[in-house]
Amino acid sequence: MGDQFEPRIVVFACNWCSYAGIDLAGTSRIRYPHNVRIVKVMCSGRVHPEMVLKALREGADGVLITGCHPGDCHYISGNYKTMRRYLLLKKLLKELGLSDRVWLEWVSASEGDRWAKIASAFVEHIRKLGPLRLKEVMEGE
Amino acid sequence: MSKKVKVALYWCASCGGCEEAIVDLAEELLRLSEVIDIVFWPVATDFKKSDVEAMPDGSIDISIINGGIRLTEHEEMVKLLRRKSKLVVAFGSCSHLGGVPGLANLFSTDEVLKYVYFESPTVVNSEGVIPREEVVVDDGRKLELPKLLRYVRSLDQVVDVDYYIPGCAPTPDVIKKSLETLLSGVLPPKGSVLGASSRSLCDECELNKTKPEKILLKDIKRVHQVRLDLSKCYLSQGVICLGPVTRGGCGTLCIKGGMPCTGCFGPLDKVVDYGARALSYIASIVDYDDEAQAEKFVEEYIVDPVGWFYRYSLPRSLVRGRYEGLRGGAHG
Amino acid sequence: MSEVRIGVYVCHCGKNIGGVINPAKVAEYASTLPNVVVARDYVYMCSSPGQSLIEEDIRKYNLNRVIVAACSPRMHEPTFQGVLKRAGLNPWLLQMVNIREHDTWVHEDTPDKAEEKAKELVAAAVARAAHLYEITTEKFPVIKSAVVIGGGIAGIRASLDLANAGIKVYLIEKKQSIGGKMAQLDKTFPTLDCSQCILTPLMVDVSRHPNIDIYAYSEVVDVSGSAGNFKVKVKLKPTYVDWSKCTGCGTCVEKCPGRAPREFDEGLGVRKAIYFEFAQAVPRRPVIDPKHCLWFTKGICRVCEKVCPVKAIDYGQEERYVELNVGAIIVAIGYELYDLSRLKEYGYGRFKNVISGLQLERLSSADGPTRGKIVRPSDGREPKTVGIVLCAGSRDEKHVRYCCRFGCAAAIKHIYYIKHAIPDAKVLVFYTDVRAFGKGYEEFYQKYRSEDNVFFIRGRPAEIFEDKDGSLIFDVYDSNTGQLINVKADLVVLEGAVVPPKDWEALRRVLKVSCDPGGFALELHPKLRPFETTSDGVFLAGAIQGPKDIPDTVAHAAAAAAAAIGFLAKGYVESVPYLAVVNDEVCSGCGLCVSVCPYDAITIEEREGRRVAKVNSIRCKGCGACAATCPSGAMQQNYFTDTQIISEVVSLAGGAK
Amino acid sequence: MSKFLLFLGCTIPTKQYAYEISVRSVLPRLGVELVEFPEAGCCGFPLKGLNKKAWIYMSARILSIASKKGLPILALCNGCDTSLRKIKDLLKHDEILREEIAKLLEDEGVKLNLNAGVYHTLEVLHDFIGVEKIKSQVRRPLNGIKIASYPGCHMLRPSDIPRPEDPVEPRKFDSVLRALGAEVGYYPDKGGCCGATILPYSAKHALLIVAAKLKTIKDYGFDGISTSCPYCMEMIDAKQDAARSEVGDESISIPAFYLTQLVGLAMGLSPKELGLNLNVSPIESILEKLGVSLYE
Repeated sequence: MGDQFEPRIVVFACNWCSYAGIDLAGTSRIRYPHNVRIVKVMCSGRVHPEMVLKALREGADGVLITGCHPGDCHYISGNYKTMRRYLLLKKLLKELGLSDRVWLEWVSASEGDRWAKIASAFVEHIRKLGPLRLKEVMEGE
Repeated sequence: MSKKVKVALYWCASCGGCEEAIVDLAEELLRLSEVIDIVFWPVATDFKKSDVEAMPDGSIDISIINGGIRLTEHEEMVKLLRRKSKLVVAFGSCSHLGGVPGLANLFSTDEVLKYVYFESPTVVNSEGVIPREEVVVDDGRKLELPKLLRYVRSLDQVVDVDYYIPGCAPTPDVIKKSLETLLSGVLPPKGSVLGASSRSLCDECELNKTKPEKILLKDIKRVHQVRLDLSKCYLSQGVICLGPVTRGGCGTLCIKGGMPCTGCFGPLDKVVDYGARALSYIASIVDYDDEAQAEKFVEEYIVDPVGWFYRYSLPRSLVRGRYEGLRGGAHG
Repeated sequence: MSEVRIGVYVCHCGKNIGGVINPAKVAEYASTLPNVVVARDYVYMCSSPGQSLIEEDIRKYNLNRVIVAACSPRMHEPTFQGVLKRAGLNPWLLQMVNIREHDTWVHEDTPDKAEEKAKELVAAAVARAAHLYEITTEKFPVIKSAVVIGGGIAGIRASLDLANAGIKVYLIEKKQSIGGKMAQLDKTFPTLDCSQCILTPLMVDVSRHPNIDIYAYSEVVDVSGSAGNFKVKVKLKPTYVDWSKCTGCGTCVEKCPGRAPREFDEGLGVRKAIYFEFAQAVPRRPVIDPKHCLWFTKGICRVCEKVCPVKAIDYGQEERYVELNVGAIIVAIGYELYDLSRLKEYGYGRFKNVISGLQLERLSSADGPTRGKIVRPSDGREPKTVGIVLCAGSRDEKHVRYCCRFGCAAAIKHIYYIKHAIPDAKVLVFYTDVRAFGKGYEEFYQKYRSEDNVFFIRGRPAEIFEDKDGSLIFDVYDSNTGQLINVKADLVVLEGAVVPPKDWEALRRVLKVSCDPGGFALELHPKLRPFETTSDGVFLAGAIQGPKDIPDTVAHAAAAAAAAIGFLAKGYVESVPYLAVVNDEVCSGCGLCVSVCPYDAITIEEREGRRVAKVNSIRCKGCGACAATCPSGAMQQNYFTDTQIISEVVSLAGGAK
Repeated sequence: MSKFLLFLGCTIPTKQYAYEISVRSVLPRLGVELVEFPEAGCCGFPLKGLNKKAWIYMSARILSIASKKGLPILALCNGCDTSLRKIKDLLKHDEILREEIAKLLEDEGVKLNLNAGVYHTLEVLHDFIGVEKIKSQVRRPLNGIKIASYPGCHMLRPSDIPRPEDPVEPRKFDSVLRALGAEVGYYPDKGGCCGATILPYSAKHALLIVAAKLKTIKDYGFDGISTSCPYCMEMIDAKQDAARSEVGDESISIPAFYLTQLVGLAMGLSPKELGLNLNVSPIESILEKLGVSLYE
């Protein structure tokens, strides 16, 4: 197959910083790959590792969690919880042979360009890793 | 008197503890034997597979199966029993969730055999014997062994399961309750977990009320590293207790015995992935906002997250085991 | 809720969406999805016909879920929730799909992919919508008072407007007098009326107003509570003068032997160690500067204490704290001048005769260090050649990228100062562009650029060097004539860049206000809601939202005040819809949610012999941290339940089927 | 005691011996151990415009060998110092180039390694030895002598890589001079070019540049000028006569020294130990003030 692999990527974005930042990329017409699908939550602290694993299992090739920069959380400390859950989840995924399929990035409401850069980088990164097809691989006996 | 309920018992990849648990019913067994008729129980009675095959489909009322699905043989047997039975009940953590043997899903079959037959410190295997699926013995006959599957699976990942009886192993009390329900005739909705609580263990744990208002962890202690105050919530003492995420019903046996809950009763109905839930609440109460410190904490205290959070449920988790990419992973 | 009946509405947003993808196709696809009863596209969904279209459908098809695929929910969610309300539906049965900001605006060059993405996003919304349920909010009373932070022209105007509307105002000023930057100006453009003459009366009004309490020489250190009921912790810095006794007679200042550079004169003038910030200070109360006071530094003197007729001097005074309980907060802390010494090539701070525009204002002011005489700081000589550098640090990648919005007009005003004081002076203005955008600015510009010996040179000076006599030599490439000009000037004035005040970073964190790339406060919407923030009850007045000249600042401040008055007049605030909710049946009272709640909004209570979590709906701000921690799934967040999010995720991960 | 590989470059061993002589006699006395560095060739800087890769290769080679020895490099020449640091930076950020150069080096059995630190004479004096230590060693203070410090362009630029001095407000040079008791001061265009780089292409303009510079310095009442770059020294010292005749201004005549020569003088070393006999400019006036004779 000649055409390149187009990853499916689920993005969690917090309402106050990251979602706004992604909107800003829109209003500033900054291009980035179409592969990302944004799921809005009020705070990155709402993102449950369960949701991340579910996304991977159901066909996502990568998951990107975004939130306010440390110290900037609209809800005081939500992003710290996210950071800790992410660190632990990352270690778990490594043990499960799924290293580097999940990223956590801070994107503020003013960082439309930063968002675009991250989105492009992540899509490229996952494209390099190749398709995941977790369900198929783990259930195909 | 009405005719007895036909019951089959079978074990797959399990330690035998579940069988023990049934025997532990003691006098109960006698009372049971008045209402049930055991048609198949390899551990206790001499029936052969052929006997089961001979039975008409659906002629067994209840098949109670423990152990995870590890071998082609298990697959074959449970499919057979499913065909012959009205109800199939997964008995114990292994058949319910994959169980401790399910942790082998982190390793390929070769790795497993290599370890078990050569590397394990207690193994002496000078002739380098290793099970093969086929051997030709002296008189030229070909003997076959069942195939070791790449991934251990829970029972319901192989056949349709009607009910679950949780625990490693299920406590006599849970077994009793479950059987009563099954024999009562009024059956709960399909897929229910029998004999246990609908809430997490904290609900029935006496130590719950001793919890401080907020629990925040600066470090994690292993039970052998601390003198646990048995009258205080273990989690609040920095010991990982999975009570909050684990279905109650065991009567907090381990906790009463001075050990934290390790989760054998598995997740609650609303939970999608047991390990993720466990991981999330532990990470959430780690008391470091600085990334470097948090990383150090994870590095130092949570050496083997899978072993910790999926001790009984790796095969039943969203990921199920170690992913080995499109090639290699896809076949057993 | 009974059977799920979904209506899907795909907006063209004119060409914004319709120009890239085919909304009709998206709607058509939507109509094939489960539970979708009707799916339409329309050119402007937010327009009145668009809205009534949805409203009618809701009635006609008795829909109980509405999906609008259009712009960002941060833009029009409230608009369409209004539609649902009018049609008698609970507003939280609405699901927005962002196919503009997140799709057509960024994937214009791959329209087919953009359309595919739009379809997938709609599909995910349909999956999610099935799990939406009605949400009702509670109302809580607001406290009809406000804190205004910053006593510059913005804070003054906002305070007066609030106070005149009968609202109690606490005006917090970090300096010892209100007045801000405007008080330092000599004249204001383009009308050239005296800055003090129009400002000081307002300052007096503020000090006399029964509804306004001024907390001068004070800073906001912490803010807790929430919209309608904030607790604002204010630090009163020690002045070493008991202001309640002090009458402002000024004897202490007269007699004080200590000397220090006068901040108000931008370091050009000299003040005493005990001093009024400036002559017309409000409140007119002195402050001791311990760094220069002989008593504090050497343990001698105490003259002020001796001469004070009312015994107001109190060397032992310590900082005090007060807590103000208010309903709204207006941030009016203005701006700060960029540190011009960072433009090293211009030598500000190294060469005496390179000064800032504000320093020129002080030199030109009648109450300034030279009583209004414009001279060279190095030798007091009258400058005959003056260079004015525009965009000093502004619109410059190395410094700040944005425009200061008053440098040009100020420079033109500065031409006037110089030509007025020194008619035969030669003025060279080095500009990149002259942006005379305001009312009367262009006329102002035309008038003074055509004065004799005033030259506008399009180019920025290269490195500035100091000659032996203190005058300044440098080359400028004039991009109009293509000439390289060698300049020798007696005085160089830098119209410097502006930045947010240093203490803003700390303040914005306690206020939970985000900032733009320049570091200024981020407004709720750049066009429609430029004086509100993402924190309810916190409003922006003046330059803290972005550089502004006086007319714009005053307009912005009045608008902020009006918005705050509206907010307080409404009388109540609603609990957030995104509340955490507990399923008592499943909750085992493990209490982990209590551990992670940043607002202490959750408690564990005994109920028929069991322990269960209980959420306090006033305190809960709806972050969902508890829901992401709950091990049993008993704790959920309204509008963001596990099922809602996961069904959306599953749909997106799987792609459009 | 800090140890450095003494990297001379090409100009110093060919025409600016005085610099090397003074460095060898001064630094060890201030507790710096100089380790010979014979493997080092040219830094390649002059090739920059002609064959970029050759330049990068040559600097990378020096860095790699030094890294292997595990010692920092002391670059006497502004050009060498800039070149080495530029390459460090360049290769750090350009993976492809890095691999390419690594391959080239392999051919002569050198493993690419950019870890070695690079320091200029001025940094060693100011940052490693420190003005206090220097002060303590002064036996013959340069009191009443006003010296114009002239760091030289590459001491200040390009600013995208770490430079020894601040491009607009060079301070270290003057603080070392002050430590010697000398007077220092401001003069316009201190950071400007000395003209050396265009000398081969247009001697006339090169001389005009240096002439203007020397003139300003005299006008600002300096008794002497000092640098720490062999190229600058070439211009402000050896080319003074040429500059004078080029602009026909007799007043252009001022003593020029290497910084290390002045340090040595202040420490009481003899002119010979500092190679002062090799200076072309009229340095006698200053030696007299110090009561030193060139030929004792």
